Amino acid sequence: MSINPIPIIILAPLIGGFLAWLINIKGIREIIGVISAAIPLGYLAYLYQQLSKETINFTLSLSGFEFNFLLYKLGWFFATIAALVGFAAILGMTSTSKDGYEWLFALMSLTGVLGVFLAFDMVSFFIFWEIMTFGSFMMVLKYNKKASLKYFLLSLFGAYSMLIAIGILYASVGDLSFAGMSVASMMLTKWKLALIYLLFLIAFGVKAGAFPLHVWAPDAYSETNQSYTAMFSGALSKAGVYGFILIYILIGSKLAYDFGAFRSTTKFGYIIAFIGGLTIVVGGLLAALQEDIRKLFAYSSISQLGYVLIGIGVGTALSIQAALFHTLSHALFKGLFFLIVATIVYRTGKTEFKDMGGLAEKMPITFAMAFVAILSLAGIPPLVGFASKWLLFEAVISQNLPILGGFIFFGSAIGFVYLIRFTYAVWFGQRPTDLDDTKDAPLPLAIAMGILALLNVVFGIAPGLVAKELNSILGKEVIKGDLFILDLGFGKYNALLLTIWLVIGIVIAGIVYFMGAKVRRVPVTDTYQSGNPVTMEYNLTIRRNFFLPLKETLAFWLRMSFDRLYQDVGKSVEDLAETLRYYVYNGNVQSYAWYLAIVLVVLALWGW
Amino acid sequence: MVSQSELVKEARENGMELLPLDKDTYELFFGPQHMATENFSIILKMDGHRVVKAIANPGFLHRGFEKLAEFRPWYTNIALLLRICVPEPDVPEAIYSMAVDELMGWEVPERAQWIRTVVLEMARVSSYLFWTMGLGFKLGVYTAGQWAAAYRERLMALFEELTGARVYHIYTIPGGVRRDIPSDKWLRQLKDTVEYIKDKLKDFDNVLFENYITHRRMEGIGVMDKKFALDEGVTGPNLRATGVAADVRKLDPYLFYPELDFEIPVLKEGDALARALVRRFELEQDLYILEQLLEMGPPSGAYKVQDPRLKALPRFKVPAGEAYAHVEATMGDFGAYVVSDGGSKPYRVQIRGPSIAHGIRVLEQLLVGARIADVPVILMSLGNCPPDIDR
Amino acid sequence: MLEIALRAFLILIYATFVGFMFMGIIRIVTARIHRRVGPPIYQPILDTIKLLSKKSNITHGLIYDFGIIYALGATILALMFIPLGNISILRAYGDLILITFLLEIPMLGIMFAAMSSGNPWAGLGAQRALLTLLAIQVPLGFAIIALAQFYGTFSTYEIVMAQQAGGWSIFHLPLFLAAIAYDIVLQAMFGKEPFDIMIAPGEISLGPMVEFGGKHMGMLQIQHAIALFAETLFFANIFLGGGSILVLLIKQVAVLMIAIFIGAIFPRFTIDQAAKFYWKWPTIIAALGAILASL
Amino acid sequence: MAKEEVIVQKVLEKAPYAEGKVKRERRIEFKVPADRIREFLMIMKENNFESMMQITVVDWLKDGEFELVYQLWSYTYAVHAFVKTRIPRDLDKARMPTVKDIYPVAETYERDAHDFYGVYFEGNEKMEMPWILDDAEQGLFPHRKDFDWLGYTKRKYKILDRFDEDKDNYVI
Amino acid sequence: MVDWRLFEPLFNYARKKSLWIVAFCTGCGGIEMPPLMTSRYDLERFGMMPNPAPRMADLFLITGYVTPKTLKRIIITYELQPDPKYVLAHGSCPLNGGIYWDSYNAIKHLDRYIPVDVAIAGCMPRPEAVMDGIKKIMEMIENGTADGWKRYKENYEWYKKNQDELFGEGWREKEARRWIPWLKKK
Repeated sequence: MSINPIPIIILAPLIGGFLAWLINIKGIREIIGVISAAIPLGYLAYLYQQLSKETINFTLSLSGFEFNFLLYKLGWFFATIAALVGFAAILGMTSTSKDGYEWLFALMSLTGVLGVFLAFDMVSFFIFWEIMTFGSFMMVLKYNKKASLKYFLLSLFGAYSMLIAIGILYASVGDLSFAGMSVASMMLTKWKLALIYLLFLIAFGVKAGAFPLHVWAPDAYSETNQSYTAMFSGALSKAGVYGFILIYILIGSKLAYDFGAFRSTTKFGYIIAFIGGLTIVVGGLLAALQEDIRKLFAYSSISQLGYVLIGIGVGTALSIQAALFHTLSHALFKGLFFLIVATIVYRTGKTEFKDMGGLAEKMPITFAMAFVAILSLAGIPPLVGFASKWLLFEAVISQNLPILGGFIFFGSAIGFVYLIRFTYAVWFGQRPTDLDDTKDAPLPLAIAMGILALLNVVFGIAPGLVAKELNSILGKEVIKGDLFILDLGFGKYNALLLTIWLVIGIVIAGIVYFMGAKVRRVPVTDTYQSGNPVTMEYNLTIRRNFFLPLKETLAFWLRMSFDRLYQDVGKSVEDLAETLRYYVYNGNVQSYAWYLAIVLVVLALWGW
Repeated sequence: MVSQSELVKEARENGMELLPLDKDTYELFFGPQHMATENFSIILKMDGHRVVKAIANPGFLHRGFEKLAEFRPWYTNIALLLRICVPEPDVPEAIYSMAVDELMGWEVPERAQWIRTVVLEMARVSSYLFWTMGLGFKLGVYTAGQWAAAYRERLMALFEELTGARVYHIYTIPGGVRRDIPSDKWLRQLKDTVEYIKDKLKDFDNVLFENYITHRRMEGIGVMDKKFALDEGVTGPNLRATGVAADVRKLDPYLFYPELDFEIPVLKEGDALARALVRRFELEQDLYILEQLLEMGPPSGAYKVQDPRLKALPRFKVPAGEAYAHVEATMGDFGAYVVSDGGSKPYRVQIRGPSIAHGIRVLEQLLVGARIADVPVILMSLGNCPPDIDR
Repeated sequence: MLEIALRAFLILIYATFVGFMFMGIIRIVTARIHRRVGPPIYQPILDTIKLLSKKSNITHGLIYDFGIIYALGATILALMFIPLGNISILRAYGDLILITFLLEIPMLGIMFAAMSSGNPWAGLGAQRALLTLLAIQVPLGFAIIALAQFYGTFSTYEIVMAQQAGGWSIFHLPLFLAAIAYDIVLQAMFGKEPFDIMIAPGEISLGPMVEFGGKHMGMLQIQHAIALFAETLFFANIFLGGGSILVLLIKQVAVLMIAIFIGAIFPRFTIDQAAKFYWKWPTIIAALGAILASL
Repeated sequence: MAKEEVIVQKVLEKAPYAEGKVKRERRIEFKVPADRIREFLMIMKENNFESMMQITVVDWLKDGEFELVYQLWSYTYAVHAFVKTRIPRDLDKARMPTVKDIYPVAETYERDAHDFYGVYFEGNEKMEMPWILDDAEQGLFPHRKDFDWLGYTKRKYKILDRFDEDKDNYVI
Repeated sequence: MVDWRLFEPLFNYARKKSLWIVAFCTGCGGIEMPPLMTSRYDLERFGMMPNPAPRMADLFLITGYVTPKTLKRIIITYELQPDPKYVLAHGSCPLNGGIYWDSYNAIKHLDRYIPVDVAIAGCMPRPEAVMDGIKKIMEMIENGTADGWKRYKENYEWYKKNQDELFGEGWREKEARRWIPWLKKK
């Protein structure tokens, strides 16, 4: 126990990324990258035993500043999720990435995310937060300037909010470590507290993609290396979730004390939960209306994170556990989904639904993975998505919060809706003739998908594995039961029994099926077309606007767009800057990003 | 095992050049093997659930009536031409007979005229009931549809007693009708039936015509304005739903209609609901007309012209000339243009079915932008009858 | 072990049989409203035997077959969790949320199978089915929330027990509101007018079912029968006080009758109208119930 | 003077090239040269003949001509007008300008006339579009008087010769 | 596994008692279908009901004359139906052309193109006659003589030859492509 594991865990990806970037030989950079992503995962898994007894801390002193890191249960949970999804994504990237540039920044953002989870004071937290943002920003920048700019601006906005909040906290507390802050936050005045709360909400809301700060996510998720998106959605967005939990740790008790309770939850928590509910609905509805496979999953990711926010917001031990559970399942199925998307985009070169169709026949392995992911995300019982959703349902409804419950119910249905759209457009129906030579997933992607799919099933059938871990994080036994049973007292879920009976049901159905006459395979042109003969020249699949009725039903609401609002705001800021330039500066000006940055810096200085 | 790739490969091997797919829209064949179209086909280009483009594809019922009629004697044609309009076969009979009457210069006896009027009105009532059934089935309120078909059966029974056939009556012939009214009992039965159906109208109102959902389904769907309707040759209830008080029975009176008192229901909206409601009001008017006719009672006299030429029926010749006769059918203005060259067979017969105007261009234009769920409703509200397009 | 297997088998047979009888009742009562005689009550059984005995069947790929099998299997699974008098086997785990989910899963299987056929009508049907699901989810969710909050438990069995002690659910105002909303939702679950948008024979030729024939359709008939039984049973349990098998049967028939009568006199909504409808009145009623229950 | 005569006079004043007469009550008739038909129909439309009921083609085999009867109906006067014109019946000469811009519904009637008689209406872009007839009959123009309909039918459906072709006497 | 021939009487009884009709009104006889399905005649008593999808239908009612254009659709629809399937020709026209014996656009002998199990004469047949025909086909199903679908399989070459003679070789593709130029045009 000579070397502290924390710097290894945090820095291994970054070093690996640099090496890969420097060497930049096809084959070697992939191996380096995968190994450097595997180190944190392996190390974290290795440390599991040790952590049940003690925590590991690490302090680095640099020019008067102290950087504190702590590996404790909660951080370990998040870091393992991030490392796992990051590893799968990096594995996928061996197929999809083209040059060392991507390896560097993908691994850098992994470092950032791990650092965020293990940081134990505000400065290191902020620094790694920015490393993470920078790495991911560079990944987006390479693919699309506009999307990256939007991501950058909003991240900047969030970062400055955080900076101001940290500043205010530091000014009134004089301590930057989490432990010190949570104690000292009791001294804050009510209004300062509210301001800090709001700023944190913005800062973490941006990263978690909470409504109405989600607008960067669809563009950024879709305009980058698709394997990397798995990490983006599976790991990076978890930093936002972690941030929300930090709010509880840092100023939670004071907030609860100052602002009082709303029914059985706290007021400030209810706001988080309500934002989460809106995120579910808005993200889900928008996901159903997308025409681009990447955007659909980007919005879906936003929508699913809304569940986590609800769980965190409700704030009971059970609901926090449910939220953490859903964080895990979100990482598992979302990571899987984005790898599937990566495979599809990699193999077909198409991203829009209208160019796809009938791929199940051509990519059976990927389809099998997609099937697991779909069932998991939709919350079909023996998979992990259901277990976490079920916990969340029970946690929220048992707290007598009907409106939040309504959001969750709506969310589960909208999940079905957009998944069916994905399934229909990509896997089934008539295949355009130019996709006839599509091959199945390349091996690294297949392995990466396989790992995540397997975990989806394992944690689904044995949710007790996760529940035990969650109990130990919170230090009390909230979820009773054993490996297969989740027992909350007022509700029980037995995954194994359910699986057994599902198998029995399917066997019964299968017996009925196999007793019937043999089946004959027919092509897609030999279907009911009101009696008319058709050829493959007719388009027989609804490729565009599959949910047009929904779009029309929501026409009134869809007219309001926060994306456009921000653009308008940005434009007016730009106009303002133009005016300023005309009257004041007359100097050279690069882009309006800088204007906004300056304005925000001024604000930040004022706040300090 | 036939996969899509094999299909494509096979097509390529056969030297077929496969055109690329139109990926923004998809094609949907609506009919003929579909519950909403009776042997009529619309090819739809769809976007989501909206129709982008519609092409009517008629001709599944084409038998070449106009050609066949040129090779059949004048009287035999009755048995042929009535098959043009299946829901109310009395209309083609009547128009053809009226045109031939005009060519022959016959004054049809009053009794025959009265019977023809009664038959035409019964046909209108039965046709409207049949249409109500169709509307009910298409909207999903099967109860109304079933009731309507059941009440229509009463009229069918009366037709059977009068003419000997349920559907194809072959009853109205040039110069009068084929046989006289069977008995007074028949008239009483008709009166009872009229009363009965009139009584049941409010059931239809409750279930169908005044139903909240019906209104939601049909309001603002397939809207025509007056100019469009006139330009496109729209007639009958569809035209009256756009605010034109046009009815052949008033404008170009025939048979007993000048002596009858009835109203022309007119609505201004021009949407599917207006078209449906106009038909509903007309059903009431037709029952009222039948009541009046029955109150009047059949005039005495012959039921057929007494003309020596009829003795040599097979070689019966019609003087050269041309005539056009039209009546107000439930679908619209039904007309027959008959040209004779003085022979024992017609030289040219053209039947003008109203659906040829409603079912092709009007339909194609009204369907653009409609939802898939509106397609059957628009089709039904236009009262499209494919056989009179195809002939 | 043997006893459980025997009981499960009995439940399955009973549910299938009664489900088919329900289908027969639907057809007969509808026929009587139409002033017809209607088919014999065992007609659906004959239909199913005929469909299963078809000598040629088609498939469009593995999912086409598996979707159907999965739908039937999941329906059987859902059935096992719903309390049925004293003989149900998994009622200890009969969680409200679980059953609500399980009752929706078969639809997913059917949609998978339907969509894999590549037929545009099936695509339209899937679109409509999914949007119907989305539309009913909100009032359904609020109704379930109201129940869970009122009784403070998620266990269906405990809710039944509580009702037997304290009167039926519908005699409490919040749950009465929830029951109304749930009943309107049931209309869509049964696929009766005005919400039979998914199959709409006159519009989209049975939609998702259009490609199913032979044994696939036969299995769907069985699935429909069990689902009909399970849905009515669930309603009778959570809102109408449960009871022994016989009492439950009477309650189930009553639930069914309401659905038939509503279905007989209303035309079909279009899908966007149905969504707007569900998101308006039933949602308001159910949300009111849920809020009242939470106070 | 009856309203029919007034209408005929009014129209003839504007279209001196046409002949017109009153056939009977509510039926009037005009004869117009084929090349002036568009002008004439425009005049008719201005004179409140709002609706076109049909375009009838009569095949006068012995004259070697088609008679095209444009039948118009006026809701204002309740008068039915036959506008007749004659064109040669040879396939390559049977061409007419379309009137679909005057009476849009004429497009359908023109397709009908083309399908059965082979009259080509120039300017109607749907002329070649499949109409009622199936592939096999398209281009045969089966309603022309010189079309061997019975022979064609027998050949097509391989019916035995048990129907007596000369049997032109039928009994009702 | 199980010898299903043992159950054949039960299956035949079910087939007989549950005839689902393809909703395809091919001719004027379609007008008599609603009366048959409604309260006066009520075919649902015998377990019959119209079905929009041919995949699950058993009985194909050819209601009246058949034009070549319709016959193409009839053949396609017939081939979509699963075995065993039955065809009931309704009226004189499918038998020998009926009143359209000399029409260039009406089929004269339907049984040259698809097998017909029972034909009902008359123009148009009364609902009672149709019901009689249905009773006949039920009897035939029960004693196993309604074997049109077997004949179609066994003599497929002959039927195909007749169809191809009438429509020309490759008529399916030709018919399918007929509308493509008009659909692809913007």
